This record gives sequence, C-alpha cells and structure tokens, in this order.
Amino acid sequence: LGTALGAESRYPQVGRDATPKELAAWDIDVRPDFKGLPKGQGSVQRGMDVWEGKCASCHGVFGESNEVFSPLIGGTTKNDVATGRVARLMDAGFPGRTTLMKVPTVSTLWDYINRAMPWTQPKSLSTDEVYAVTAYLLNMADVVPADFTLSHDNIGQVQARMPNRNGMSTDHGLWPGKGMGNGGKPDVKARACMKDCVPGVALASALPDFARNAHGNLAEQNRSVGAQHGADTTQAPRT
Amino acid sequence: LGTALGAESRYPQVGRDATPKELAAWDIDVRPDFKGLPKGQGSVQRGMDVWEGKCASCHGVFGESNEVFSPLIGGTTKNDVATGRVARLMDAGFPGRTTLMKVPTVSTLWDYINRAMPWTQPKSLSTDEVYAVTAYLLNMADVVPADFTLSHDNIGQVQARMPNRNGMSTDHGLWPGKGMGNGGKPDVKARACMKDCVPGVALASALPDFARNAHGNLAEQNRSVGAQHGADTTQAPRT
Amino acid sequence: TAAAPAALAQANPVGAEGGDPNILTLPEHSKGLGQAVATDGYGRPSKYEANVQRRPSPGLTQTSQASVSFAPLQSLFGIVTPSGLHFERHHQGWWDIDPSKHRLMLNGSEASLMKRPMVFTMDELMRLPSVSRFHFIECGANTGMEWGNVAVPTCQYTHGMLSCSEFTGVPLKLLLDMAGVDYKRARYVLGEGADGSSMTRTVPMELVESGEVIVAYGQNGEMLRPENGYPLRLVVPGVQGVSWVKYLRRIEVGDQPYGTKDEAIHYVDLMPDGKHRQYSSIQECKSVVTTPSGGQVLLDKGYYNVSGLAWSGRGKVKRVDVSVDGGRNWRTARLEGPVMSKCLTRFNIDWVWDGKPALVQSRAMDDTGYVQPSFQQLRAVRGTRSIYHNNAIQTWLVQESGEVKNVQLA
Amino acid sequence: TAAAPAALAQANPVGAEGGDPNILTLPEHSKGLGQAVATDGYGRPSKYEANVQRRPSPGLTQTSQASVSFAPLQSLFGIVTPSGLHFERHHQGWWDIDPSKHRLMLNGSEASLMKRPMVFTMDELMRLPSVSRFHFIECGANTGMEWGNVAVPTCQYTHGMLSCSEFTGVPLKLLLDMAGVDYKRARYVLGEGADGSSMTRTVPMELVESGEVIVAYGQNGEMLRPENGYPLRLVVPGVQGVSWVKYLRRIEVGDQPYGTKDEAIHYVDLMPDGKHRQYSSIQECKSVVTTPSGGQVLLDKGYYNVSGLAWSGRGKVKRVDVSVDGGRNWRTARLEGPVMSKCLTRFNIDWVWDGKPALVQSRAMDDTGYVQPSFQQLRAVRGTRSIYHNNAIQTWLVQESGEVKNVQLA
Ligand code: HEC
Ligand code: HEC
Ligand SMILES: [Ca+2]
Ligand SMILES: [Ca+2]
Ligand SMILES: [Ca+2]
Ligand SMILES: [Ca+2]
Ligand SMILES: [Ca+2]
Ligand SMILES: [Ca+2]
Ligand SMILES: [Co+2]
Ligand SMILES: [Co+2]
Repeated sequence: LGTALGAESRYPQVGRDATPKELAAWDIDVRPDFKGLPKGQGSVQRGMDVWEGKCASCHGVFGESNEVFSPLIGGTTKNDVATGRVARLMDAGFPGRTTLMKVPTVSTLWDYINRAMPWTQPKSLSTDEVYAVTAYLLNMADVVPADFTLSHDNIGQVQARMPNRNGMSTDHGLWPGKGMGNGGKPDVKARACMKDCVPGVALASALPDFARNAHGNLAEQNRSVGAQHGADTTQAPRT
Repeated sequence: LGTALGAESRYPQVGRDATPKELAAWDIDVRPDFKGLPKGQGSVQRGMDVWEGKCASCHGVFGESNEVFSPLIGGTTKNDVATGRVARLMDAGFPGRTTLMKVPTVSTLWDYINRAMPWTQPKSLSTDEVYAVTAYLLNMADVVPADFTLSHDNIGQVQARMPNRNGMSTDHGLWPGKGMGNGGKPDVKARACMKDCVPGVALASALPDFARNAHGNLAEQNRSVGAQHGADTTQAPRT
Repeated sequence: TAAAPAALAQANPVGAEGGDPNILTLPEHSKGLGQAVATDGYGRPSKYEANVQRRPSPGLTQTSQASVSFAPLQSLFGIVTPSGLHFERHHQGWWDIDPSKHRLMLNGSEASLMKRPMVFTMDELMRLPSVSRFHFIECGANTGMEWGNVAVPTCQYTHGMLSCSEFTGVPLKLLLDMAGVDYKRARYVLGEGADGSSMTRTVPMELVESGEVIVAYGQNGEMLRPENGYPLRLVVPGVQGVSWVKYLRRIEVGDQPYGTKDEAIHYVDLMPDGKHRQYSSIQECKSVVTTPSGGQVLLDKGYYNVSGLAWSGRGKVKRVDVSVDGGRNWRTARLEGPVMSKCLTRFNIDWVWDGKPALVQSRAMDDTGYVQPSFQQLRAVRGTRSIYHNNAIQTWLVQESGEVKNVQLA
Repeated sequence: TAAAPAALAQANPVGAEGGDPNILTLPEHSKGLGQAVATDGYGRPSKYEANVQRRPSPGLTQTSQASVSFAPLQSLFGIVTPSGLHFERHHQGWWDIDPSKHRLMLNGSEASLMKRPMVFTMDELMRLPSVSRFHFIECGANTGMEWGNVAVPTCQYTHGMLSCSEFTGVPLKLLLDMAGVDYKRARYVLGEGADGSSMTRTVPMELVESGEVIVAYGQNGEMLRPENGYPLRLVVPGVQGVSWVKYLRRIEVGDQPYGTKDEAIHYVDLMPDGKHRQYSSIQECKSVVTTPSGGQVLLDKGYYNVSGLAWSGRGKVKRVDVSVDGGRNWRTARLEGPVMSKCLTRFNIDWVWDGKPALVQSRAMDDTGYVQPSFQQLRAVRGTRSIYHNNAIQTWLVQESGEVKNVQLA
C-alpha cells in the first residue's frame, strides 16, 4: 500500500472503465443544486392521477395517512412558505412531524420518489411522472397552485417556496469533515465527578407496571441460565 | 480483582461446598501413581467374557480390528516387556502403532476404560469388570499370564512390565510449565533469511492428479465469487 | 420458537440424598455416544439458547420492511455480535443478492472530478488489498424512543440498534485512487445501495482519506449476511448506521453534499428552537450496563459482576465509571482488551448486592476527553424531540424484589 | 446442500449493448420490495455461501463421532472464525447439554490440596467476574497428515483444525482462589468433561496462575456452540485444542500429572529415536497462506492480494514474510490489527502474477524470536512420524494454468 507507483497501474487486470450507458443507468442522484436532474415536466393535474393510481393506497388521498408510514402532508402553512420556517416545529406541543414540515430541499423529494417510490415498485415511474407527482404533493402543501406544471426550468423557483427551506442547521459537532459544521466540537459537556456528585436522587420516569408485558414476556427474552433471569411479565411484579 | 480480601469472602452467595457423595460420584480419575484407583480385582478369564460380550464387536476378538478404531493389541514383544521399550517404534518402516505399543502407564488403560468404554455405554462397567478387561488386554499383549488376576494390590507390579514404560520423554520445550520439560526451549531453530536464501528449488512431493477429486469437487468447496474460484476436480487439470 | 419461561429459582441445592441429583445420577451424555462431526456443516446455537433472538419493538413501525430488529444485548458477551443476532434496519426490505451479478460503479458528479469512472465485479474487489477491522455500528436512532421518558423495558429495545463486527474489505481510498479522483474539489462522497430504496448517504472525503472507510464484503470471518448488505456494504466507522450503505452499488464523488431523503427528512435532529440539525453523523461516546439490565431479576443477594458496553464514534474508550446509587458515587470499571477505535469495549466491575434498591448506571469517556452526559445535561442543550443521537447515561433500578426496571432520574 | 460449481470465467465484460447487462437492466432487487426485519430471529448466511462449510476429510477416521471436521480457511476473512464454521474434534460425539442442569466441581487429588471442594451452577459461574479474550485454538494434530508428504488438496484439510474466537468466562485462578488451593504443592490441574469420553487433560498450574486459563461459557458474543462444549469449556491459550476440555464438569488440582489417554496414547509425538514426547502442549509459531491456496484457480494474470493467517502459542506474531519463489526471496507482509497474544493474526501482501509458475509460502515469527521452520528443518529434528505439532512452512504451487496445488519442496 505504500509504494510510489500510481494507483492506476498498481492493480493491473482489476476493474475496468464504466461505459456512458452504464453511468446513465445508475447515476440517478439529484442534488440540492439540481445537478443530476433530468429534463422533464409534470402538472399537478397529471400528478393527481399518478398519486391516486400509485400512491394514495398507502399514503392516503391527501398524503395524510399513517397506515404504512407517517403522513407526508400537513402541519405547514402559507406563512411557512413565505418565511421558509415551519412554525409548528417551534411548538413542542405539536404532535408528529410530516414530511413536508421537515424537508428543506425539493430535490430530496424528487430524488427519493424517483429512486424509491412506489414502495413496492421503485424506479417504475417515468421522469415526467416524478415531476407530476412531486408537483401534486407540493400543491397539497400549498407550495404551488393547482394549475402548476413542475419542470427542470422552474424547480429552482419552487425551491424558494419550500416551507422549511430555512429550517436546517449544520452548526454542530457531528459532521466528521471540514466542509460543514463546527469542526467537531461537542455541544454537550459533562464532567466525570466521582464522589458525592448529586445531592439527592429521584425518579422522573419509569415503565408503568401495566406496560410490563407490552414487549412480550421478558422471561422468554433472556436465556434460561445466567447471573439474572428474565422477569415473568405475564405475572404482576414480585413484591 | 485486585482487592486484599480473601477470595472465599469476596464472592458471597456464589458456589457451595461439594459433598462427599458428590466427590465420590465424579472424582474418578486414576493417576500413574494409582492415586484414585478404587479397590477391586478381575481375572484374565473374567476379562475375556467382558471383552467378548462388550468390546470385541468393535475392537476385534484379539484387539486387532481397525474397523472403528486403530488396533489395541499387536506390535509388542516379550523382549519389550523386559526392556520397557517397544522395539518396533525404532523401526520407521513398521506400519501403524497399536495402543499397547504406545501406552507407558497401566493406569491410563484402567482410567480410560473405566471412564469411556464401551464407547456407546461409557461408565457402565463395574470396577471389577474394568480390572478384568484390563487384565485380559494385558494378557493378549503377553504382559500378564492367562491365570492372572489384576487387582489394586498387584497393579504396581504390572506397571513394571508395561512394554513401553520407558518409551516416553518430557525432554522438550512444549510444556508450558516448570514441572516438566526443558523450560520451553524450542528444539527446531530457523532463521529469517530474506534474499537468495536457497540455491535452487525442486518439488519433493505433490498431490498426484489421480487424487485431485479424492476430497470431493473443490469447485464446490470454494465460494462462487472471490479472487480465486475452486478448481473443478471432476475434470482433468487445465493445461 | 422461544423456549418456555425459565424456572425462577436460582439455586444450588445439595438435595436430600446428600448431593445434587444432577451430580449423583450421571446424565445421559456422560453415559452414551453423542452426535457425529459435521452433523451441521454450518452449525447453530444450542436449542437452550432459543430465547436469544433479535426482535422488533412492538408498535414502533407501521410496516415490517421499513423497520428495525434489535440485538439482544442483555444476552451477549464480549464485543463481537454474532452475525445471526446483528440488529437490522431496512428501508425497503432485505435481499439475498447473487454476488456474481453484483457490480460496484465509481463515478464523479461531473466528469472532471474523476478521471476514470470504473466498474468492478466482486471477484475483482476481492483481489484487491484488504483490511480487517473491528468496528461498532449504531443506528442514529438508537435509544431514540427514550428522549422524553422511559418507553421500553429492556436494553434490547433501549440500546439494541448496536452491533460490532470484524469487517474485511477494500479501503475506499484505494478505489478512488485507482479511478483518479480530484481530491481538491471532490470533498463529498455519495454511497448508493442496490435495493429498492437505493439508499444514498453523503460521507465526508476526510473520513475516506483517513483510510477508515471500507468497501466491505467480510463480516466476522464470513461474507456479510443478506440482512446486513450481502455482498457489499460501506463501513463508515464512528458514523451512524444509515451511512453504512448496504447492497452498495455505486460511489460518486462530488463537490457538494447530496441532501438525500435520509439527510433531509430523517436522521435530522430537531432542536428546541425548531431547527433541524442536518448531516449529524458521528455517534458520540456512550455506554450501557447490559447485566443486570431492565426486565431481568436478581434472585439472590450477594456478588454480581456488573458488565456492559462502551463505545465512541470519535475514537477509543478511555474509561468507564459505574454507579450503583444513581450517580452519586462512581467507581472505575475494568476494560476488557483490546480497546479499539470506534469499536465496542466491554467493561466489568464487582458489585455485592445487599438486597436494597439500587440505581445502576455507567458513564463512558473517550480519548478526546468527552464524557457521556446525563439525560439532564443532554436535554438542556437538545430538548427532547431530536429522536437521533441520544447518548445519555442509562439508569436501571434494581428493586428489592430483584426485578430490574428501566427508569430515568429527575 | 452445496451450490453448483461456479462458472470459471472470471471476467468483467462490457457486453454488446455498450454495457454490462447486470448494470443496464436493473435487477429485481432494485425494483421491488424485499423481506421483513426479523424474518429470521437468528439469521443465516446467504444461500450463495452454501459452499462455505466445515467438512470431514474422507477416510481420515473410521467413525464419525471420534473424528474431525475442518474449518474452510480458504473462504474466511480476518481473524474471527464464524462459530458455525468452527472446526470440530469429538472423541465420543457431541451433545446439547441442558445448562440449568450442568455443574462444575472443584476438588483436590487429596484433601490437603484444596481447602474447600466446591460445586457451581451455570447461574453462579455467570455471576462471577468475567474476562473476554480473543484466542486461537488449534488441534495438536493439525497438518498432521503432511508430516511425510503431501496428502490433502486444500488448506481446509491441511490447516483447518484451527479456529479463533472471542471467549468469555471466569479465570480459573479466581475459582481456585475461592476454593483455597495450596499453590505450593498443587502444580498440576486436571480438566474433565461431562461427555461420554469425559475427556481429561493435565494443565500446568503456571498457566492457570498467569490468569490466562478461562472457564468459558461465551464464544463470539453468544454461548459456546454445542459442538464446542456448550455450556462450559476450558480455554487454555497457546495450548493444543485437546486440552480445551469441552462440557467441562470438573477441575482437580494435584501434585502430579495425570497421564490420561490423550497424554499417554495420543497427543504424544514419536521422535526418530522411537521415543514419544509426552505432555507436548504448546502450539508453536505457524502460518499459512489462505488465498491463493490449494485447489483454487487464478483465472487471470495481474494483481492479487496474498492473504493468510499467522499465530503462536508462545505470544504475539511479530512478523510474517511471504515468498512467491519457493523461499528464495522474501518480502514482509502487512499485519492487520489488533495483533493479540495467542491469537490469529491476518496478514496481507501485494503480488502481481505474471502467469508463470510460482511457489507461494509464508513464514511467521513470534515475539520470542522463534521463526517458523521449513519442512527440512523440522524433519531434521523430529523425523516424519510425530503426527502432532507440524508447524512447517506450507508451499502452494501456482501453475501456469492458474490451478494451485499443495506441494512440498526438496
Ligand atoms: C405500498 C405502499 C406505498 C406506496 C404505493 C407508495 N409509498 Fe411512498 N412510502 C411508503 C413507505 C413505507 C415509506 C417509508 C419508507 C422508509 O421508511 O424509508 C414511503 C415514503 C415515501 C416518501 C418519503 C417520506 C418520508 O418522510 O421519508 C415519499 C415522498 C413518498 N413515499 C412518496 C410516494 C409517492 C409519490 C408514491 C407513488 C408514486 C408512493 N410514495 C407510493 C409506502 C408507499
Ligand atoms: C461401539 C464400539 C466400541 C466398543 C463396543 C468398545 N470400544 Fe473401545 N474404542 C472405540 C473407539 C471408537 C475408540 C476411540 C475413541 C477416541 O477416539 O477417543 C476406542 C478406544 C478404546 C481404547 C483406547 C485406544 C487408544 O489407542 O486410544 C481402549 C483401551 C478401548 N477402546 C478398550 C475397550 C474396551 C475394554 C471395551 C469394552 C469394555 C471397548 N473398548 C468397547 C470403540 C469401541
Ligand atoms: Ca480482468
Ligand atoms: Ca446462592
Ligand atoms: Ca450524480
Ligand atoms: Ca440506521
Ligand atoms: Ca482424583
Ligand atoms: Ca485436538
Ligand atoms: Co437458573
Ligand atoms: Co467469479
């Protein structure tokens, strides 16, 4: 591994050039700056057909279903579209988070639908169908009007209306590279006290007794020998 | 692990005393100095009955069979009984080695038959049966006469007639303790030459082509991907 | 499939006959002939180990192909996770892919970033220089159910999206060198899978340049298991599991991050101010006591070996302290060797249980000096809605009855 | 059970359509939904790995319960042996013992050598302080068929009575301390199994005192496999496998060695003078190239990563040299970390095969300075009838056809 030879010639007979056709077949990713986005277009109207034919059964007619996954649509407002911050994310009391509440980048939606949806038939949509159904989702979220046609030309403008486009931060220490973040500085700082570290101890939260069997009988989830055995959670707690 | 407390009190509630009955049930080993040997006796005559009833089916009537295991008896001479060295072990041309050619200690035979034989019903023999069948084996090897009765009293004298009793050495470096051996000194010494280490290279031995499939088709003994694949040994070698 | 619940009496009685019948009456296996070699050309655990299984957490996900199964940490020893018990996280189900048809492609987001886009077969990848290294993999969402309060009963469910293996494969750097990457401009690497989700994740070029990122085919001496990406997965030490792309089919280098679904919608950490942290990747220093742990019962007072696991996505574990009084006082545990970077470390410490309630905790420290925080310390900065990267100190309450409960302290 | 022989063409063709059909036509798994989590609560290898099995060597033994199955070293990576592929050596067959009924007894050959003979349940042993350590286990008879000449085709059969695991258990010293052993007089330790053979072997107290000998229940994160002694076995690092008593039921301490069947009739090494070496236990420094190795075919010239395993029963591997010209010239290989005492070490080295015949060898050195000998050097001292402790340098002949053959040099 430490020779001075160029890597290209160091491993003769191993690997070959990728062909343009091969690259076209697999290089499908679409970045936030839309690098990789194929040309095409799709209207909200056509998107509705795609949606109702291929998506609604799982995600609900309005993208509201949480039957197979959490809801895609909901929780965003016209004001969010204006500010680029989803206000309800600031409300700790608001239950759940929909996809549209979180996603900052429209490229992410396009790329993911293109590669992975419909769930049971990923990569079966045409490029125009992906544009269309993305448009339909954005329309349900009030990001684009009902008569909108999404295309490679105008998707940049749509980006400027994404409800949570300003909702992301990379100002943290968890990116292991230099390009983003604070360079790896931890946000939480603890110290390793050894003696008399806390004045008193009180329980804040514990698994309630009625839930003790909710994950099945724990006696059956520990081996039959050992320093400890599993509690028989079909019975009331031992006293 | 590093406290000053006595080990007995360091692990409270773990383990208990073994009882005398328990020790008697499991402490069955018999050492070369006959420590552990229970009192009892058995004649060659009785041993023949045990042998023919419980042993001969596997080991042959004369302990000569190699159907389920290598022969027990054979290859020792009256002279070996006198010298305590099995002469044929010095003859590199003599094929195979029987149990009696190797075993230096009669305790080993007694202990092993007692703990492990008959193979499908180990520990089913009575103490006297073990004495008897051991006597019978020793008689087949001309160590004791046909009218001999082996017992805890005379087994020490029998030890003095074991054909290979002087055939063992612990003068080597492979015992990882101080009680025996040369203290760990290797007998074979090589050095790590790096350049022009041997003048020429010639094959001394190679697997003959006719045997290439003797271990099955090697193509089926290597995974289907890899730097190399398995050779199809149902076919003649590639040329 | 699970064995019947074990009898709870932990005891070692002498018995009326003056000895344990299990000793006095020799067992069948001492008096008979056992089974042949190669009865199983590929063996299985004892039938008495049937309780040791990976398991989904009831109600956690709506479907079973976009879901998780948790490794039974309460029953594991040392640091190696048996591959059959490795935790699972699938987004569109798992596959058993024919390795002779699997390909790896390398390309640039634009032509100028890679001189020579390449294609490799598995045969070819396995001809290249390989490295073998022990690393933990932890899902970014591990312990995610516990941000607000106690939610699940055992360490299988609290911490079981964690496993550790010896991985073998080719350093990604070596492949990128072969392809002639412009390292000045190409600072981001995209890994892409071949499954339905064709999972994509952005990895920083710095990590690749360090030599740590591996294109792996081997796991614990054999090939990766299908559930873990057979025949090829990306190994990104110290980084959350979602980046360890399974069924790896493609590596792209680029000059910008990719904002993929799992970097823009999931695996983004919601902070109290309503902003999400994006590209949060490192798994910070963390530990958990696995014995005794939630759902277990101590059947006797006396000596116990308290044992657990510690790890850090930033390097080596330096020290682990254990408290049995809810964090008031701590003692330093023994670390089992080898202590390796971005790898699980097993710790052990003596404890004599006096039968009174006890609050058992562990606190790990890594070689950057970082100390695992309490729930209070973590929440003070990050609130309770993050889902990801919960590395708070775990507390187990040993009750007077001997039953151990998952609790959080005020 | 084995998969069909693999097509031999190792290639990466572009294809007539301007691309590999395996790329241009997306595979089923990229276009569908896969299987659910916990489809197997305890997973298995890919179906494409069916060729990777432990196997007996045809004709080696007359019965299959007093026999051996060999680990497929040619297909393994790194140093951990998957427990399902661990080599087997049974003397009276293997058993799946109920661990709740298994007991360990400690006693002295006479009362004065141990204050307090003891009995432990598995529950109790698992409460005690545990250690977890990586060690190899090698049968003393490994490579025994090759003393005189080449006998078997692949490294599975030449070297496959070798495996390596992370073992977890209680140091035997700790148990003996509890029982109050008279270490002055009790210099020998007998381990005894609970199977039909009730295998017994003598171990020196020095090794026990070093803390290295473990009463182990864990192997690679889970319990020992039944074939490897479930629920308890003795781990005697550096010493031949036969001493690692399986189904361990009893430990006796004594003032003399025990001369057991496998120390007086087998595992005794016949020297040229007709004497047998008795109590030869240590597995000396040894290595083998596992890729490429016997029975394999190189399908193309060009670059290959030569990889193999090295180990020493006396300590750590210090260096491994590799020759491709039958020992004339040597280059030093890279060692994968961690390099641990009495543990396998994986080595790798670059090789560009020019298509001409090549003789591939490896030579290991340990930290005592001991150098693995050639067959000539070994035979000059020990002759060819020893059966045990053959640690000679292995030679693989890569023929022009690409086929690799097991050979020995003059
Ligand atoms: C058979 C069920 C099913 C169908 C049909 C389906 N989806 Fe999905 N969809 C899912 C599941 C399950 C997920 C979550 C996958 C995961 O966890 O990675 C998902 C995820 C998504 C997401 C990402 C949501 C998020 O927050 O991560 C989008 C966007 C989406 N689907 C859009 C579509 C569109 C558009 C279609 C139709 C063209 C469609 N889905 C059809 C089941 C389905
Ligand atoms: C069902 C077959 C069978 C029967 C019956 C049987 N044996 Fe064995 N015996 C074996 C086998 C197989 C071995 C080798 C075991 C091993 O490899 O550890 C053996 C080994 C031995 C050995 C050790 C030989 C050596 O060189 O290691 C002795 C001594 C022996 N038997 C004596 C007896 C006696 C005495 C009896 C009857 C009381 C008996 N056997 C009945 C199959 C049998
Ligand atoms: Ca080629
Ligand atoms: Ca007790
Ligand atoms: Ca791209
Ligand atoms: Ca994950
Ligand atoms: Ca004894
Ligand atoms: Ca052995
Ligand atoms: Co129990
Ligand atoms: Co191939």
